[in-house]
Amino acid sequence: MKKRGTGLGCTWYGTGYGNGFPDVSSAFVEIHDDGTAAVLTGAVDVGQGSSTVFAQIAAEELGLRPEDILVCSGDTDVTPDSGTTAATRQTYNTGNAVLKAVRQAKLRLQEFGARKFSCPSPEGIELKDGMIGVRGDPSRSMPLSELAWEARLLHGERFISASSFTAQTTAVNLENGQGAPYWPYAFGCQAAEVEVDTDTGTVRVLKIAAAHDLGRAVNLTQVEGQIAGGVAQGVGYALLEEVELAEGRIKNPAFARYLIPTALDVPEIESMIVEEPEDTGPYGAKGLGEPAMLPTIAAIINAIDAAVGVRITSLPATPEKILAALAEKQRGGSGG
Amino acid sequence: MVELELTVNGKACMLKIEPGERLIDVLRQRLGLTGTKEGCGEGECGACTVIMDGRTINSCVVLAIQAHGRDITTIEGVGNRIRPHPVQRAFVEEGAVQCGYCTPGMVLAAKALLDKNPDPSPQEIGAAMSGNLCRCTGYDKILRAVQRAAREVTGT
Amino acid sequence: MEFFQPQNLTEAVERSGLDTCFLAGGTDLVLQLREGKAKPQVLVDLSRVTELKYLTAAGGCLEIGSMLTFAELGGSELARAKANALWLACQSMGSPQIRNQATLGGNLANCSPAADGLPPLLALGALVRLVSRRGEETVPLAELLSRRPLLEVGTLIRGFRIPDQGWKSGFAKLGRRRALAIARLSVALAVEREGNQAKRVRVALGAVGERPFLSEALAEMLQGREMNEAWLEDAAAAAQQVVASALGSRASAPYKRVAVSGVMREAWASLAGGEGTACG
Amino acid sequence: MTSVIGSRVVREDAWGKVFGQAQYPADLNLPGQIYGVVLRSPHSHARILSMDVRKARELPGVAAVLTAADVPRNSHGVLYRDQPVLVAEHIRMVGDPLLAVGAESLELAREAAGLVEIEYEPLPALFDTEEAMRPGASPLHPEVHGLSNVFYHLPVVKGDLNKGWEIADVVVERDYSTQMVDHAFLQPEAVLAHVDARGNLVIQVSTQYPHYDRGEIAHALGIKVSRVQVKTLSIGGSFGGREDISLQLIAAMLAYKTLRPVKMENSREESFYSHCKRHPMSMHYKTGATRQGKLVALEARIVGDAGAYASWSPNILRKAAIHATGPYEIPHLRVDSYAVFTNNPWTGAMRGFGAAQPVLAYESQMDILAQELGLSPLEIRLRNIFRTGSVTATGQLLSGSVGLEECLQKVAPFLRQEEDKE
Repeated sequence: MKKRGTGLGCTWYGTGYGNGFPDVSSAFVEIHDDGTAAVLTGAVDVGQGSSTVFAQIAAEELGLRPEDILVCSGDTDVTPDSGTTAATRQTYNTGNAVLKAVRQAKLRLQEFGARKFSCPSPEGIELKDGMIGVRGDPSRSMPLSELAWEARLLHGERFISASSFTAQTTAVNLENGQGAPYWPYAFGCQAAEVEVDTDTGTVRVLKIAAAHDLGRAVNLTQVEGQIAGGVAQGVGYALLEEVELAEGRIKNPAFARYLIPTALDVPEIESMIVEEPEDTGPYGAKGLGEPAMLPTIAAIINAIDAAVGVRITSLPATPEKILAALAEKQRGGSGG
Repeated sequence: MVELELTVNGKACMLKIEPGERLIDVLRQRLGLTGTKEGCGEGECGACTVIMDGRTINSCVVLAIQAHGRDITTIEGVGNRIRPHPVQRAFVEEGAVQCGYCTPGMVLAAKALLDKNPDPSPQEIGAAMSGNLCRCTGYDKILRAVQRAAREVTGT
Repeated sequence: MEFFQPQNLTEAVERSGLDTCFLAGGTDLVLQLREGKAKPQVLVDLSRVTELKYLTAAGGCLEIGSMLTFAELGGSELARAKANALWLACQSMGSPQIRNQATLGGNLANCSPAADGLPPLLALGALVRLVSRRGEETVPLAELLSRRPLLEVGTLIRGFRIPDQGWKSGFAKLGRRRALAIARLSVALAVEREGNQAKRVRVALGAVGERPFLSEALAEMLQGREMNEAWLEDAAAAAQQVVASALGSRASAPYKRVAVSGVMREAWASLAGGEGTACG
Repeated sequence: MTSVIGSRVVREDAWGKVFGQAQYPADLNLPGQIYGVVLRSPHSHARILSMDVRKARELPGVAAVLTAADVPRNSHGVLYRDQPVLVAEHIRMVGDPLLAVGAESLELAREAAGLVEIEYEPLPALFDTEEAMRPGASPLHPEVHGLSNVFYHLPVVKGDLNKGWEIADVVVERDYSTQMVDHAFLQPEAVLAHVDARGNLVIQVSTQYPHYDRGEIAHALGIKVSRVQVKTLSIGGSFGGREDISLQLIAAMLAYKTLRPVKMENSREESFYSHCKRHPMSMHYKTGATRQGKLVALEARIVGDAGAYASWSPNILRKAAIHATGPYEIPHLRVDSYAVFTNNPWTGAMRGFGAAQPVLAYESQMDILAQELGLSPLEIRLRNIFRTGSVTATGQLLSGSVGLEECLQKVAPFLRQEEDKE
């Protein structure tokens, strides 16, 4: 018989290296003569999209299109160290470093613009839609491309910057664990609907509704991509995957025997974004990479219990474990 | 050594190969078509998918000699920056690409589907893409991209 | 290793011997070659032998060439009409890419315990057409599967013959995931109906033991009875016993002997013509 | 212009990826390159008594056979350098790298590796964390980590646990465990290393952290960081599995030694052995709540199997301890978290980094408590979740950006009530 149930998973996640370890990211910025810009960071894009996020940050600040930003990453001869692409830290950490560096270069542009347009202060200079000029006075503006070109060729002025950002945490006390080990924290909840076949113990995840507080979504497409990818990994972790060992040897070091979810194993996913801005994050952003998969685990396990009344306490929740628990429950055990 | 004649991306190729060479190795190493990826080496992940005579195959579990006289399409033969294939455009615009390692195989699987069935149902899309593993995207945007490409192909 | 590509059946059979290996789709063999599990001197590629690629209904039988791929069979309305269980197995075997390449003949020759094609062929009462230098031989698959080794040196699987007796058949498989899954259990069921009576029944099980097999006990218990809820419940319960005794003390036994009931129910539900829904 | 922040900008490398142009390390070649392979240990715990590489070195076409003796500084590691580049004597897990071969072809390199004769003395091995924790258990890393296999322990203590149990009306106690899993990124490790016209080592690789790799390579070879360039190509997924250094270190050594470009590519099986795994954890949870559904006490013991090397284990078990409460305020608690060496494959970073495993425990406890108290899963969470101003188990004040309640409210409509159950 097939029975359905829903379950809830609710999680938190401290981002960054944490524990007072200096979590530093760095970025170099150069404004080109034609008004486009380069951002150089050591942060590598492993597929999650950090390079796109950095391009967006630079574009936002400089009033350019993201495609006008060249992001160069992960070459130790060229780019500054921006730490590892892990710990859900690149949007927040390197994003902050990029933002700081871009703002420095931007300030130089504004100062040059202020002189050029006889504006009393650099703050009065605006960069927007590829133009630079006096805020609110389109007659005193010019394309950034012309200004950058003119600045170098007529005045020898360059707009180049470098900056670093360090996340602030403290080490925990080794006696009692007290301290402020991470910042910022991301939060998430997911609801899973599953269908359990009581004959075979097979679980099918029908739907996941996922809501994640990531501070601010810099790129909506990529946010949805992280959530869906996290859910898929959560499904695999909860139901399918296991490195089987025999005396320390891996029994299943092959994709025919180490099974990850296929397109047919992943449920319909409804992603919802909660933007509770983080003051210290770039535009309020915290991060999402790792948190996306966490609630899935519990949502599925709790949904199995809701569907058939057995509590699986060891992952993965295989059909074998579910059938055994169902049998135990029938014999009058607690099922837990 | 045996003579191998095949058509790859519309071009006739003649090579001398060992009978035991896999199609993927001939494509990647001898023809330099490195868009075809190896993920598992046992026909379980679909990263090495190519189209042979209109049907997708895993080039890691097919001998090159089995492609003798046949027509092979690899990712390099599917489209380019000037004229992207609708599937490629849809993958980019939907955000179906993350790490990109499964992408060539996914694009070919989708292309082979739409070549045969330009208006597939969501179930047919899921089934057609079920031989290609992805670890990043959760498949959601990949399946949407195939739907979007189908809409473009059929003009609906 | 040499490579030989015969253009017809005679050439293929002539060239075969101790040191040769027939290459069908290759999805299993290519791996075995790489791992050194197969070390033939000569690889005899059957892909150009057109005599092995046919699908016809003739003389009261469905005739299936051994070099037909799972995709070709799975895309055939004829196969669906005459051999629903096999047609169903062709939808879920491996992945689309594997189905495009792997052949039914190769599935038998490789003869994995979990081979998706074999339980349906067993349930459908398939005969296997073998050919060697000594001539042709037609053997019931059930009998062939009792032979060790399965095929004598130089013997080629020419095709399969499924008597068209108007039986309804179904197939279900249990895998760890919903695609790209090796069968952990599979059940193929074929029923000759008379009204609501199951006049004759064949049940084959896969992935329970070394090779797929027909269960005489299940067949005897289920034939000559009305197909109702009780019949299905008995089938499910009896399948559990069959699996329990087939697996003995193997590690997978405690699970499989219970789970087979669900697979049996699904196989029944998949029976062509909607019979399955009557009491499923 | 509308803001580009929050929009749907297309990733800049997507076009290259859909055309098959994006380059992963296995896609690169250099003229004159040789192929490197690693011979890995078949034993989980053993001593190498002798290693005879003569036959391998004499095989025509073999450019180099490297053993521990060829590594200037034979250690690496993200927190502690407790992992050998090539094992000199003490094998601690199946898959430990023993030697590296560079040869004109991959087949030749494999053949040469097969010609190496190694004599092992198998040692008693520990596969179970509880056994490895016992006093007297043979320590796996006496040199670096001392005489216990428990190389990290963090207690997190808050409030007065006895008081917590006193005011608890319901107490739920369970054991939970999670399994070892693999990152299963689609792209197996690969690298191309060469010495360039400047005389510098250039390593083209897929990594999560090129600057770390550069430091480890410079350290192992005893050369300056400025003589090493690590260049990241397209990365076929990582999820934590490309943090500890892998093939790039060995390829760098082979290139440095032979002055030939060196290409290395893992098969999927080799990949399973050449990166870390997610920690299996066993977790004992005892949680108390009042009749009103307020959490008041938690006692938890979390043991993580670090396998044979430390990697990120201390940080991971620390993260597990800190996140052990779940996103809930609990006034009285004690959590003890341990990282333990065994002879299993080593474990390290993977998406969630120690905060993934306790999810199973703390969220299961919440549902069990809800059942006991007759509350809905949603309700019990609403009564306990972190909000702005909450204080965590480590005493940290959550001063802002706590959007959990809104998350809960957003998913609530997707939860079925008891009465809708089939």
